[in-house]
Amino acid sequence: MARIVKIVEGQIDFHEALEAARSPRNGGLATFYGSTRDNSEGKSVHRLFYEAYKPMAVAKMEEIADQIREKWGVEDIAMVHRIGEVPIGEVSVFIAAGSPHRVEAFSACRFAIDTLKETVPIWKKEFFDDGEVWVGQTPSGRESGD
Amino acid sequence: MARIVKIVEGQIDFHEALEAARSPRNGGLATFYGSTRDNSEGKSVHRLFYEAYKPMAVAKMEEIADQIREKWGVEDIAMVHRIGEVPIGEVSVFIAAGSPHRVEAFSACRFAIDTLKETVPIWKKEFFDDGEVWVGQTPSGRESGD
Amino acid sequence: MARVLADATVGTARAAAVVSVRLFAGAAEATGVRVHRMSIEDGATVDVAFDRMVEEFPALAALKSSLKFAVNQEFVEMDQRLSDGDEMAVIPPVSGG
Amino acid sequence: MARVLADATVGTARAAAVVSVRLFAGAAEATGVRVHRMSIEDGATVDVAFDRMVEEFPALAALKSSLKFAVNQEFVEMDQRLSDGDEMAVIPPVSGG
Repeated sequence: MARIVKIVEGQIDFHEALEAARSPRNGGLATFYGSTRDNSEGKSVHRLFYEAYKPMAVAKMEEIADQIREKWGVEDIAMVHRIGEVPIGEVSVFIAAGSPHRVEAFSACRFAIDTLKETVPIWKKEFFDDGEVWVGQTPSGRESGD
Repeated sequence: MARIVKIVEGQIDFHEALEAARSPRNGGLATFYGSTRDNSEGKSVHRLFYEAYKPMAVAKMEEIADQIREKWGVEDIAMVHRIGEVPIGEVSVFIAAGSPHRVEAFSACRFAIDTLKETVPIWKKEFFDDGEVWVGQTPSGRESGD
Repeated sequence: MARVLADATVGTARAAAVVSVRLFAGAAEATGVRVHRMSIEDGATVDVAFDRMVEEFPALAALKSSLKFAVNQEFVEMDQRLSDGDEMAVIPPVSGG
Repeated sequence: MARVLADATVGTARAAAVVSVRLFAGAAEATGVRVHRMSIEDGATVDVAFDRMVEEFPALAALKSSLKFAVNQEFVEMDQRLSDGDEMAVIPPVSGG
């Protein structure tokens, strides 16, 4: 029965985030775990690093939570992004949205991660065998797919 | 990197279900927790009881998992439903779907819970101050909203 | 009722099928029965079998419009034919989740 | 460069604004700079400020088409005017999640 919006270094506290989005009035809770994959466009990824413009990133995440409250009346939401080195397979972003009905919980969760990926100033760097790249800003100018 | 489909009595093992849907190749994991609310159509709910036609319910859930594999290529999925007495606020159904990309993870998770609620032979009974009702089969013939 | 019918079936040389009918939730409560073994003509439809159930358990009549049916754990239409050993299920509106 | 400009500004009696420009990810790596304090005419646009940055850090030129800009932690257009004390940010394509 609360809102949690934060950027952390080190592992995300899922329990705390889930508890924020839980409430006896909520029949539905939708979550999303984004984790670092072991490959990207066919290349093996060895490690990942996230950087944030922290105060602006938190402000944009709060803005997303505000939009979610206005659009779907969903107030119980957690949005946590991890920065720094994130080992392969570990979770870099976690969203949880609780609502009396499931449709709103799903819509809120989906909107949160979609909008976060579009508007929140956080950047991911992938390290390969033969180099490294800031995702979305490649020499060819292409942007990342998801 | 597995499929879990089951009906349990007592608390759902979320860790086991999440682990089934996780994989280093999955960048996205969407989950849904359905829990028993403390009210239904304005009336205070004291307790809840779920009954299943267990072998058919498991078969229908497996069928949903098969459809999800065909539709979105999502193989890493957990669908767990709790039956018997479920205390208010505790989780009655848990879905987790992992996929390389988040769109498929969300689609699979949403489809799983939507289809489960429509086709899997499980029934919920709500107990109020002044009576009890099998949800969906009321004297007036109305069906439950979500 | 089922027994009389079974005997009649044998009398006219039609094969008899023993079907177990499972009832759940509101249907089980309305009848007080969860499993009912029934002898019926081999090849009889779910519709016919349900009518026999209603004769025995009149409380089912009021529920009929809301019910679905399964045979051997697959949803079926009312014209599905039954064979010996089939498990038929009376399925009230589902409300899992 | 920034210093020369500031002196010129004073010389023509226009007010000077000190703006701190923050760079991130690929933009920070390309320039080797994360924060750059810059003196500019009060009311100059983000566009003008960025052009000054490019003069100082030519590696930014190649990135320009992919960049967005923020002032005081809000995304802005290139014609946004800057005031003394503003924090301007050079935002490469975001890739969080």
